[in-house]
Amino acid sequence: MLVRWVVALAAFLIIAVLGITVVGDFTGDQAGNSWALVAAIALIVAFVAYAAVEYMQTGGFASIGSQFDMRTLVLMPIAIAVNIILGAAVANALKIPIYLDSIGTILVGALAGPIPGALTGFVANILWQYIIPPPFQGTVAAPFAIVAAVIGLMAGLFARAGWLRPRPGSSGQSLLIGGAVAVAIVVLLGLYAYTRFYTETFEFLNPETDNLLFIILGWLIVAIFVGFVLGFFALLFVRRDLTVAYVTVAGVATGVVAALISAPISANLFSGVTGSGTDFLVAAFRQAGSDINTATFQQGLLSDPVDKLVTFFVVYLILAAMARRTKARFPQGERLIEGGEAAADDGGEWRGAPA
Amino acid sequence: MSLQLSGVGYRYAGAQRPSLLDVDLELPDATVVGLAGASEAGKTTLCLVASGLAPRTVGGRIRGMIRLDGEDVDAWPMHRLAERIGIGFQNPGTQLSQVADTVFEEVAFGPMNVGLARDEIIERTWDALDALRISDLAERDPRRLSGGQQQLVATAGLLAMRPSHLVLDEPTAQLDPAGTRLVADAIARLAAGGASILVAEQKTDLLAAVASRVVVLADGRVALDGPADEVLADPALGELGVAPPSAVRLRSALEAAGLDPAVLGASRDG
Amino acid sequence: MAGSARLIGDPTAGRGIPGVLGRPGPSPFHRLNPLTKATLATVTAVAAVVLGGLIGPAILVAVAVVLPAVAAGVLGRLVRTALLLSLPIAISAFLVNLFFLPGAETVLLRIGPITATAEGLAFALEILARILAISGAITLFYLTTRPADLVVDLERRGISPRIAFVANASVQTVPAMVERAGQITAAQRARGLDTEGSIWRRIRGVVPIVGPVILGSITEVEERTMALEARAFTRPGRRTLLWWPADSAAQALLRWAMLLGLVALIVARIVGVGS
Amino acid sequence: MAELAVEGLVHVYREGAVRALDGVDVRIGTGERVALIGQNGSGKTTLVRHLNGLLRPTEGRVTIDGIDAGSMTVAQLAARVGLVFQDPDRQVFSGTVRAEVEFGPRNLGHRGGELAAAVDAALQAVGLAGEERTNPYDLGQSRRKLLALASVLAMRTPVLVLDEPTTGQDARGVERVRAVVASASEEGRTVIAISHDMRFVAEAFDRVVVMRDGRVILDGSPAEVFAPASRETLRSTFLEPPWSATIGDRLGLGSTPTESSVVSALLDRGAAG
Repeated sequence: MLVRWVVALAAFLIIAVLGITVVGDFTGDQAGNSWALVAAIALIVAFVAYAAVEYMQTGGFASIGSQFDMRTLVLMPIAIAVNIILGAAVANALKIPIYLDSIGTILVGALAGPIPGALTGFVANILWQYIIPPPFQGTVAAPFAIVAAVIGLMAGLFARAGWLRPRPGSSGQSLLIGGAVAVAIVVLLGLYAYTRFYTETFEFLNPETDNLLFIILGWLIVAIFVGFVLGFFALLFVRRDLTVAYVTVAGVATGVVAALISAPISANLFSGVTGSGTDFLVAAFRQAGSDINTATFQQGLLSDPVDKLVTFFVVYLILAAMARRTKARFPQGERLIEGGEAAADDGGEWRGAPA
Repeated sequence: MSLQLSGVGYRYAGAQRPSLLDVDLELPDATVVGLAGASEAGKTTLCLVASGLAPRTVGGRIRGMIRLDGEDVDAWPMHRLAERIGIGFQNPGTQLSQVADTVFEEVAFGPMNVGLARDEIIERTWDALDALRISDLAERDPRRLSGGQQQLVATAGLLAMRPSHLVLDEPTAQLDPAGTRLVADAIARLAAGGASILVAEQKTDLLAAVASRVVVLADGRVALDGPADEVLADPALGELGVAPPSAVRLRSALEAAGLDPAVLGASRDG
Repeated sequence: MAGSARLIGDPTAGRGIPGVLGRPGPSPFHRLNPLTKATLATVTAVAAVVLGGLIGPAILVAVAVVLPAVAAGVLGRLVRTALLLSLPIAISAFLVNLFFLPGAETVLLRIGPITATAEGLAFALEILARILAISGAITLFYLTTRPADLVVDLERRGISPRIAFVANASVQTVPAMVERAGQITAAQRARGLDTEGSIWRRIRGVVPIVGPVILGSITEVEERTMALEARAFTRPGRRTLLWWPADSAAQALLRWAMLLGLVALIVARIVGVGS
Repeated sequence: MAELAVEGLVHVYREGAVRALDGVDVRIGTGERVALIGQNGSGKTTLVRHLNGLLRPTEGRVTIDGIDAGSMTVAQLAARVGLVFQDPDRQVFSGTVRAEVEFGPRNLGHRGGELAAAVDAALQAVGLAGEERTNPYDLGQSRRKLLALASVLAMRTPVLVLDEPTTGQDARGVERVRAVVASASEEGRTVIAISHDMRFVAEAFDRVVVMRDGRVILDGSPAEVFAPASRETLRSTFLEPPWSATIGDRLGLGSTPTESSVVSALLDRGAAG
């Protein structure tokens, strides 16, 4: 048991050091992204190392496998199919600059926990590329498996912390405060992204620019932001559910992390071209003067938070529509139910399942 | 040799009231016991409890004692019970393992999980297919079969485990008349061969044809229990939300009109 | 288990598994172990990215994709499928780079305010070569390999039966879910949902169609879980497999050689870049 | 309110595939209660999907009140023909029972008091009044099926088509469905139901259409379709008449598809003898 953890830690450190050495520059404008990618890769390698040691010791993967109860295991193929079908439909048919390919991942993360969520994301992207036949096969899915794993991990952690539990009938005061805090967090994240990734090349709403593309893009960003704030408060007060604020922060935060990890992959492996609607955003930013790396970051920081925000809300709605008893039976289900379960007072003769 | 429930109660997780209370039920060898009752009277719950799925897979709390061939099974894990008690459900599609490309692999799935020797698995699989007369489907894709055929494949998958008892929860509910007949014939044949089966059914005509004993549930308790012909002719059946078999209904209709039901003859093959 | 024989009738011994199980493929390439083919596909794809440029991927496609495809007799289908899959990416690649490559000066064509450049064309071609190599390699893999074969092979090598279940069930769930979506669309149209009108109407149709797809699938989880547990799926220890694809020492050697070659290529690349 | 005419209807799903419908001619008048029976694959579902335009004829045509259904969109036809599918889980998506029932009428443009009244009446009819705020997925399967019925009932279409409405229902559930069929018919709405439950068919409907291999092989009142003379034709498609009909035949009472018809036949015989 100890050996596995030591090996995993060693693998993490080795990959992290190696990554830093190879990539070299961690002081530039995009240092945050490189850090995130290297850490994500190191995390995956450490997990693989842990599993490999266990396999060498026992000839199986019992300690990992047993974390997945049967119900989670049955949910995972459904989640993976939802990811693939919606993801393929959005990328190939709709050509809008978001992805919608992580609804299943976030759903499993929420219901079952961080590790099953991460595994769902990872396996989904691998299967998407290797095993699912056309028309749903994804030509560029597998390299993004790391991103999907981190998304599932984060969703699992947010749900574990109770962020997705409904809070109906919240008081107006708590809604205002919660809403303000959520908007503040989102604005801070936005400012961070803006000062780091946009100011040098992209003159946001510069009145002197004559390039139609920049004007459209600038107004688009303004529209998204205003629409977001208005929609956010409307939803918050219509549903009178403080969880809307939690879901918003969770979605945007997951999106920013996803963008940080996926941008270098997209830039280095595919030069920013993945065949979906996001390609046009990359093109626009390049036209604005960004190099390929910066352009994919700029695109990611625009698409991913919006995408993950939408996805988290979709998942929240799905959870709300699910039967209470169905939710409660998943490993993390109790954390998604308002008030939790009031256990009736049992006499001594009632007992649960054998251990 | 029997499956015996004594004083069994069961409550789903988070539920305020128990779904089953004080149920005594014996399923002896070579007997078909029918289970009737209105929707949500506890038929499905009783099937889950009898097979061990509740509380092992479903969660919740149980009380009372379940004995399999005299042995208390309280501490048994589900996979151990699965080798002794088979359970089938009403929806044929959701019972498929989703990992088999052929009927043969679908039926062999359970024995493969148990880790039996390969030859043993192959023999059991063919035997189960033969028992339900679907050996000719062995190479077909289970997803592309009719509902009735799928239900037979699911049942064959249970038989391949060679359980001593079978629990079937409304096996014909989703089937058309031809599918219903396939499954009903299979149950009758297994019963004639001496199988021990608990069948929950709304179709009392089917119970009248195959069951020797019938238990009726109401609000989680046993309301009626006795030989099939007596229970199915009990006047209280209608109030319990169970439609009596056709022959019984016709007889009562005649009696209500002041006619002698004897004109119908003594047959109970409705 | 004395009661068991009665449920089942008399055993008739001497029958094997049906012929379709693990039936060997039509060509020697089909009959390679699935892991060998998967390794070839992955190494080809990664190598194409690492090599970059036009010539490297082109040679890779010729040697590791076209040649095996000819040997397996699937070249026609391969070309059709790979082109179909990479078409959206190819269009994107050309639009993005042909017209918008920063710093490009050699103008090929001018359409209004937009200019196409030679540098853009070259860059787009490079991306296309990479994408074609990746999609060709992967397409060759699944044109010559049944998904179940790979999963069985991996399970024989020790991956958890649970992971094997997820992989197999995912493959079966995708088409089943598409079918379900079709049925749901019919049901909602019967309730007056207009899916044929404007874009706004189509967007309004997303929730009534996607909602039941997901919720209905989740509702079935309970019954599927019970059906699997009732068939001893959660029993610890190894499952028995009825069949698995053949493998050989030569193929194992080949796989390691391919992986080592790839590692060597990556190292050379990093050292070359660093110097 | 609505007269349906199906003329020479042929449907082929894919080029070269078998004819799912192979020349169907049926006329159904206002307020009729018609049961459609036959094995899975006999073409029942294919036929009813032509009534609201989900499928379009390969040959032949469907008219509603003399208007060709081919000239109307599915959305327009939905206001005339309400179709309840067999599996409620293929349509339920709303957070509450009430919202689910409102979806259909809202699509038809109903609003305000008219909408509320239609929804209340539909919920009342299926016994779900009082569950308005319940999450549909917290209902059991059989009540969710009744919810699906209510969600189409509330659309108040002149024609109501039910696919296997009694599957999974207990005796009380079947009784409810029967009451819905009867009251819809009394309001002048045409009711068409696909069913495998022969007793339900014989007792709740005044006309039975039997299909086999995409053709109508029998069409008449329950007394005609379940008459001894039709027995062989029914058997050819694995259908058994209700027990009352079998008994009536055995006792030489003529055609007695329902229990009450057996009783009255016996009373008549007693009076005659």
